[in-house]
Amino acid sequence: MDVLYFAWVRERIGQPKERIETTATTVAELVQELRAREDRYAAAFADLSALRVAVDQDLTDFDASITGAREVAFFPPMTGG
Amino acid sequence: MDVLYFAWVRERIGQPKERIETTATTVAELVQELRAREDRYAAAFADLSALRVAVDQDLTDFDASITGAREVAFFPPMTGG
Amino acid sequence: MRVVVQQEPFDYGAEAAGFADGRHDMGAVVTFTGVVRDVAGGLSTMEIEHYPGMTERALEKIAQEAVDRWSLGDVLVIHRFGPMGPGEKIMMVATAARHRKDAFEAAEYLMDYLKSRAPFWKKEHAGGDASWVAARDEDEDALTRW
Amino acid sequence: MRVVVQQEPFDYGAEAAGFADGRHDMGAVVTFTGVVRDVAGGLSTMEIEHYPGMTERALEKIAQEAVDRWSLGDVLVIHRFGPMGPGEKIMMVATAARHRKDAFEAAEYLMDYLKSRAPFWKKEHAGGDASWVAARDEDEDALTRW
Repeated sequence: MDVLYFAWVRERIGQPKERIETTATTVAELVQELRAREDRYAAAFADLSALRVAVDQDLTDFDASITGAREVAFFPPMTGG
Repeated sequence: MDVLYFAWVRERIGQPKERIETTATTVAELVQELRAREDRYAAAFADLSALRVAVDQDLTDFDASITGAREVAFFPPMTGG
Repeated sequence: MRVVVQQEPFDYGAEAAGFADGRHDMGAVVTFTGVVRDVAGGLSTMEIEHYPGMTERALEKIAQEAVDRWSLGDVLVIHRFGPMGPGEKIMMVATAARHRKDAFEAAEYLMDYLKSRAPFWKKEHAGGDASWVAARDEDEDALTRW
Repeated sequence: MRVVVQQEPFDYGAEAAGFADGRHDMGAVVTFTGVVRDVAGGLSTMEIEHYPGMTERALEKIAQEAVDRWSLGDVLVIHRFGPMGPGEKIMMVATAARHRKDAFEAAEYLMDYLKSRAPFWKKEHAGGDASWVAARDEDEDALTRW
């Protein structure tokens, strides 16, 4: 699946997008997997309350299922308008 | 003093403006005086709840003083915007 | 703050574009425009009567109250009188503020007071008939929220 | 209903003037415009990042919710991304309705949801520094009123 990062999450992780093979079934499990990878992931995902997540371009929460999802995106709270 | 009429009050009385010499000291007294004049005035001032009044171009109520006023205007509730 | 009362049409696009243009300290601009409405499809002309002198006074007072009450960078009120056709723009207000809450609230306040406190009266001409538009109770009620 | 996401500037005056123009059944038009704000006077560029694909989906969903909830004749949402300078217009929404209450409420609803639910992120460049604009608690709180 594609994992996308935006704004300071993208900057902290150092890339906008990557392809990840995972057996995680929820966003929270995917986050655990990413955190264990490298310090930059651990830093980006240190405080989940400062993060938002979208699965297949729909805003959702960290309990959401990612089974069959094509893309998961992580980003800070939005500041448009 | 000048007495002005707008919208259907103007139409019912048949003129937009007239000069009136009066000893009335309040709007209500002036209305009593006008009502006694002719039927068209009685008709226009039949229901005061359907009328608004301005003294010297400030919206006020029928108890207001008109002593020293230059102009008094009668009209229906406003419908701008 | 600018208050304009005129018979001629105004250029809504140009007024909107020019309002608070170049201001770098205002993050939010709200405009409201009132349009001659012809729901039934029979309206030929809407005629607006006003009270010259008092109209300007009343609009300036309302605009000043909005400026005193909210943190605004600028306020514009334009209102026409005379005859106009369906779809024509009758009036507009515009507000500029640092944040959207002030801009929205001030624009709604201006409209609520303008509706019930500025001396304009609408008469609709449809076919051979002409009738004065009645004030709506909910317009008077709208004032209670401020 | 029209939703536009683009990098280029948009012509606010022309969009405002063209919106619902010629509609004879809509008495009220409200527009909101967001402007790049530089209160301290040191901002060189505001950069807006977005999530292509999701942005359009999110804005269309918000606009559709407004259409379902209020009696609207038309809705317009334009939002830019990329770099822009102080005083430039970032985005606009416009709503047309028979009466002003629907037009105002729908425009505020669009703005409240757009602020917290559409995937845009602002980064301010001032001098040599760059910082992400933090979301404001009151923007999230604003959603509770709907």
